[in-house]
Amino acid sequence: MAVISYIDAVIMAMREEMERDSRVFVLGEDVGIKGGVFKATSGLYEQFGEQRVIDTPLAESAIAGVGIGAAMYGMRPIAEMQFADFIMPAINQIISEAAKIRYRSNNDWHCPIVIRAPYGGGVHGALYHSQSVEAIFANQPGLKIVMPSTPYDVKGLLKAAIRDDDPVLFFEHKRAYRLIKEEVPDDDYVLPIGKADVKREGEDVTVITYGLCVHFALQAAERLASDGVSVHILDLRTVYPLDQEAIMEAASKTGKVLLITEDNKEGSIISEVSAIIAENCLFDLDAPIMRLAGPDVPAMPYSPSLEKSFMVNPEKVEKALRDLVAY
Amino acid sequence: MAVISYIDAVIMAMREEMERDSRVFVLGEDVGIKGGVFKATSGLYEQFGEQRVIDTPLAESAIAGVGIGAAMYGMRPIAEMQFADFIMPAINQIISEAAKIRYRSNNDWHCPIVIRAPYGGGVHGALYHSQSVEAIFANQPGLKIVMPSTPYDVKGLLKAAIRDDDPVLFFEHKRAYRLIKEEVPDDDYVLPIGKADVKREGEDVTVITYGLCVHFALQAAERLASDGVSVHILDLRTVYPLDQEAIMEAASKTGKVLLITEDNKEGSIISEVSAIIAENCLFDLDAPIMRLAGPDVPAMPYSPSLEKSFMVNPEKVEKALRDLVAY
Amino acid sequence: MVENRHLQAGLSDEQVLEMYRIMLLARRVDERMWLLNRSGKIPFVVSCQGQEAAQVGAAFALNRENDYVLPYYRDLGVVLAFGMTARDLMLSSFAKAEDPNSGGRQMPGHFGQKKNRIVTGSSPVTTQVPHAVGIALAAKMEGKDIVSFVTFGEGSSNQGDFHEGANFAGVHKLPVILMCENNQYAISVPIEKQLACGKVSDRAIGYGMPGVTVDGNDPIEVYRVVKEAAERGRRGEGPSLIETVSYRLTPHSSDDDDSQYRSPDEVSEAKKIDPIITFGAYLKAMGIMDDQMEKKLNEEIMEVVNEATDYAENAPFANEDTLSKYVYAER
Amino acid sequence: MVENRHLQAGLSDEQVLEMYRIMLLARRVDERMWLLNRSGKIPFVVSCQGQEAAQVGAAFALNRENDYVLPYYRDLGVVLAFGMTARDLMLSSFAKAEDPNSGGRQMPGHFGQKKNRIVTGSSPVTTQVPHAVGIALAAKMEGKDIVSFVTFGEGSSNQGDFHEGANFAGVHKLPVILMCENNQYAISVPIEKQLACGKVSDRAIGYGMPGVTVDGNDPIEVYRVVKEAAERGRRGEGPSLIETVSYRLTPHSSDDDDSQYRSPDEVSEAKKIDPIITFGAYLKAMGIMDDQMEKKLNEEIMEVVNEATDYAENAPFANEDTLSKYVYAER
Ligand SMILES: Cc1ncc(C[n+]2csc(CCOP(=O)(O)OP(=O)(O)O)c2C)c(N)n1
Ligand SMILES: Cc1ncc(C[n+]2csc(CCOP(=O)(O)OP(=O)(O)O)c2C)c(N)n1
Ligand SMILES: [Mg+2]
Ligand SMILES: [Mg+2]
Repeated sequence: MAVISYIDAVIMAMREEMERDSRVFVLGEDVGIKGGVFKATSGLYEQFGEQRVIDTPLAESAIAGVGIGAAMYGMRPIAEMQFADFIMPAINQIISEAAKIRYRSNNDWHCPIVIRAPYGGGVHGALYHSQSVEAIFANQPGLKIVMPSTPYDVKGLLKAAIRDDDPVLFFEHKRAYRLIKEEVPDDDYVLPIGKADVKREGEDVTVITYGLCVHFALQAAERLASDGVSVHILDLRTVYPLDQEAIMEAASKTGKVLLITEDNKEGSIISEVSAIIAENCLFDLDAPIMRLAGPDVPAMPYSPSLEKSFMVNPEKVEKALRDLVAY
Repeated sequence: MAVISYIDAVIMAMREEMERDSRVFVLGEDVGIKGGVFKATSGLYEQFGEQRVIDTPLAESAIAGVGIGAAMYGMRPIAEMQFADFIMPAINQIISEAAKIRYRSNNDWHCPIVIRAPYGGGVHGALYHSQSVEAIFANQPGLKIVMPSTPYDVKGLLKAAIRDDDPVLFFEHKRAYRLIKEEVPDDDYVLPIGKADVKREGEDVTVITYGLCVHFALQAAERLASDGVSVHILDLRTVYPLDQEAIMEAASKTGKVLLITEDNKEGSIISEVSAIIAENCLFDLDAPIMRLAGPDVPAMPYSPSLEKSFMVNPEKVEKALRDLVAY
Repeated sequence: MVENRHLQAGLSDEQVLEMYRIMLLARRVDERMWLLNRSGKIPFVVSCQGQEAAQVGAAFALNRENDYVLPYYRDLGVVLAFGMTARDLMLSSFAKAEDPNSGGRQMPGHFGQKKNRIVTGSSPVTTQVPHAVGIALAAKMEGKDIVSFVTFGEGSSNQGDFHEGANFAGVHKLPVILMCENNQYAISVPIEKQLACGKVSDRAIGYGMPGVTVDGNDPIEVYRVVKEAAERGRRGEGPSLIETVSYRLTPHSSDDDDSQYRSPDEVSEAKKIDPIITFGAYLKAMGIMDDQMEKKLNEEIMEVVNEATDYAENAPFANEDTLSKYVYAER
Repeated sequence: MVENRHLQAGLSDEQVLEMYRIMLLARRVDERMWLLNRSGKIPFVVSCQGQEAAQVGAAFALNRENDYVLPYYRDLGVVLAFGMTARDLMLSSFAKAEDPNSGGRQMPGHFGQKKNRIVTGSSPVTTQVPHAVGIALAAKMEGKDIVSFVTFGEGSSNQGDFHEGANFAGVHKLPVILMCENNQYAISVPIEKQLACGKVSDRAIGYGMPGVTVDGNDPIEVYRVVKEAAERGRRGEGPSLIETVSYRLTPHSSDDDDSQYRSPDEVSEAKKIDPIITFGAYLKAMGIMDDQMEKKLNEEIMEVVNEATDYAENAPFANEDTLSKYVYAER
């Protein structure tokens, strides 16, 4: 078991699945000889050749649509969107097609495609290389949306996504790619899509979040621990459809809930998390359901002053937690 | 003051604004000589000519994108998407462009476009002619989303949308087009975008909803009134950004809240409404925040049995309200 | 004397007769649907009328045991030729549980039937073009001798997905046949307001593929060019764009009133070259069909259509409990 | 003897010298940005290098007082010709509050300046094509004598928005000039893997517009064809597609390492016909510029670049309080 980075876990998962199943292939912009603009497909072209690691023309609707066609035929395409921000031209293919193929054909056809994309901010990416786009898709039954926070989860969940018989959007936090490292088993394992994961057990206050914010929450929890405050952290991992049971359990456990997302606040994933709690375990709560999120501006600016002020960070989490504990 | 239908209010608003301001024009598929597949632009081609009522090629991204270009130049385009379901190819233009033009240019440019589209079910439209698509856009600062329930509101809000200096998505319930009628003043009036409206005053239980479901709620409220239960009904009218104050006031007033949408439940507009209440006035509540919505299946089927079972209706609202009152 | 064109094109007498039978079946099923709609029995129809020759001519040029088709909503002729039955189509029109396309979940005209390699389609136009390219890519990866065939209207050729799909197929030299059924209208919008080029097939060069325009009322000519395109594809030479020019003989759909935007004269002119009539006349001129055969064929087809209607009308709707089924794979 | 081509094309000696000055300014600003990036002072650069001739040649063919431009991220030459200053560009590179493009909100290369009719752009490629069409439509509605000019890369010509925008312009005969700056790569992907047609301009016929391909290293030739297209547009004859062929002399951006996918030889071959060199040589051959003038020009430009750098480096960032400004119109 070696310590590897988040992005290495992405590569490892794809390589193992491509070795295991000849129907698995990769397509996207610059994924071939260049190995992807983030190097998330590094080495795959050399190992599997240009038939299975396909540099496509610059056209996202075709990347998704061609992948969908191949998936309906019986292949297992992994389509890369170079940045999550550039998934927009492919939305018609994803929402009108991939999400609805099984349902509309009454189970005659299905569409086992994975669409990967790096998302998130804190990398001087400005408006169009920093966005969180999950909320756009998180109202579309037929889709699953996975957003892992750690290398271990990346490997297990990406392998599960590739083996899944339905379309999976797999969003990878680009700031986590090289920042987050941990021990990851070399062997074949999968993690269940649709299940949240407790990343820290605690008694006083609950954080529910996903992606890079899990790490901000873990750091804030450490700081609070020294003051004797014990923080429970639930990592959603799959943000659509949500793991309702795990959410209710985590909320009820402490009665005080802080929800965190890096996305704009209004209409985000954590709004649904809040609604689930308010509908199912309202009377277990000792405080309002608090939300910490990006401000409601179109996307984070380039200038370092503005980017910093947009982003969630451990300090903001710590402050919100202290307020909630004091409530 | 004459009794007119919901769709007549759409036409009246556009006609008045086109008469008032020569920069206002209409573009879309079949909006010209045919007057639109629903007849929502009926008579405009005859009155204003083909320069201002433009039949476009069948290409939604161009309809939105050309409209955006014209709006940046200084015109006031009203773009029609033939069905809300067909807005998907235009999402890149709407989210990446229209929503972000003012912000990204630091207020140098702006984009006063209105994009109209008929949405909603109950018309044997099957998966792709029945969807509610608002949740896709309800996480995009820079956009406003208006979804009126009555002819009076349609006229006042559509006129306000056309005069608005920012992009507005204006979703019209296609089942309401000819079903809903009321008295509408002939004269020029506008209603404020961003403000919810109390459609019925009540004391015992609050419904917060929008679109056709407002009428289902009103019918259910009548039935409950005869049993002495008094229902308060708030019509959101603008579903993004939400009128937080009106929501808190309506929720706090009765302490029991039923949220209704025709859309799939998870990740819908009412999830955000619930989150606002749970964050700001949790301790005013006497019951969990209940949600009544479409089931989480991709979209409503064609077959009458399945369509009926998908749709919200007055009976379902009544039942939910009785449960909530009894809580 | 009329020239024998079908033998030249490599079609036997039996084959052209069978083509005619399927064209006629498509027409009669379509006409029945309008009757059912006008009598309030089914909510919606969208027609193949006027395009049967192009559809059936093309289908016969493919390998109907092996190739994949991605038809658009007017392609009754294509799906009938690929093995769907009149009964299947009527079950779809009545939105009944047994409908193989969708179990009554989709509107009629939204075809799909895996066992016949008819790929499930949606309403937003032209999304099927990239799917066809993906299927060709997959088949090529597996070394299979498969062509994928996809159709769409001329208005729909203005969607971004046409461009992106065609370009992808061109770059990767995939065995895809893109067939544009140009019926000169997109609902109310005539072709001059849809495209500024002389022919839809003028777009082919931009994707490095051959483009041809043929008379869509002539099934033999359509057969010939689709056959050529299929052979090209199988030889690894890449995709082709074919445009078949015909005329939409009905309103856009049962919700449309075409008198708002085109003259009855224009429609009746087009009816004079209705492919059902002209191809029937050709078969007679060739001595392949006589009046009696024609009558018998019509009777047989009407029986099939009647049986299909009765069966579908009496079949059950899907149970309400099934509403939540098949969102995801069932474990 | 070298032929005098600029007079033939209708360009005076002063004009070509001014063109050269702007090309050189664009190049020097660009080079400075790389230095600043490599020394850690600015996070990102995306270059115009190799495309200055096409950009400046085209801009000079337009009415720079009246026409609208929708440049893409490499178009330093276009925006400088349209009135943006080196200081403006440096303010953008340093993401400072005073940056007229975006107040430091967008990455460098995302141009926009209303007073000079430089239309604000985003990162997702090709969305600007329909915008250019909409501006031309609006100007036509108002009876204004305005042409809109939009650029994009050859890879980007595969996006649906190119197709949909070009088709709309063709159908409505709008005064739009679509100029594809073909630099033979889209990041790492060479043109053969992007398009299957011989020339990007082969796509024009599909939109009923003329298409021409010219040497993008020759500003006079680019001037000539853009001028012709602009006149066509002003005469109401509709849009044109122009392809300028050149070579991307730098990596895709400061985040890219081009040695991963192309050989140093290929790059150095291309540098031999660098338009800054070849056009400079032309001016000398014409006797319009001598070594001393060239030296002086370079010195003046370096002074401008230095001043711009200093100014921008010392300018303040936007205040954090401004983060929430300009989401919607302020009342
Ligand atoms: C993306 C999208 N936009 C709009 C529609 C509505 N619509 C259905 S058919 C049609 C016209 C299609 O015209 P054409 O492509 O020429 O095909 P035809 O119906 O003439 O066979 C339109 C606008 C749609 N189905 N999908
Ligand atoms: C819709 C979209 N997809 C992907 C990208 C990422 N991207 C930025 S530039 C580029 C290549 C563009 O190539 P080309 O159009 O040839 O222009 P060039 O950079 O060569 O001038 C890509 C893939 C993007 N900006 N937008
Ligand atoms: Mg048509
Ligand atoms: Mg390029």
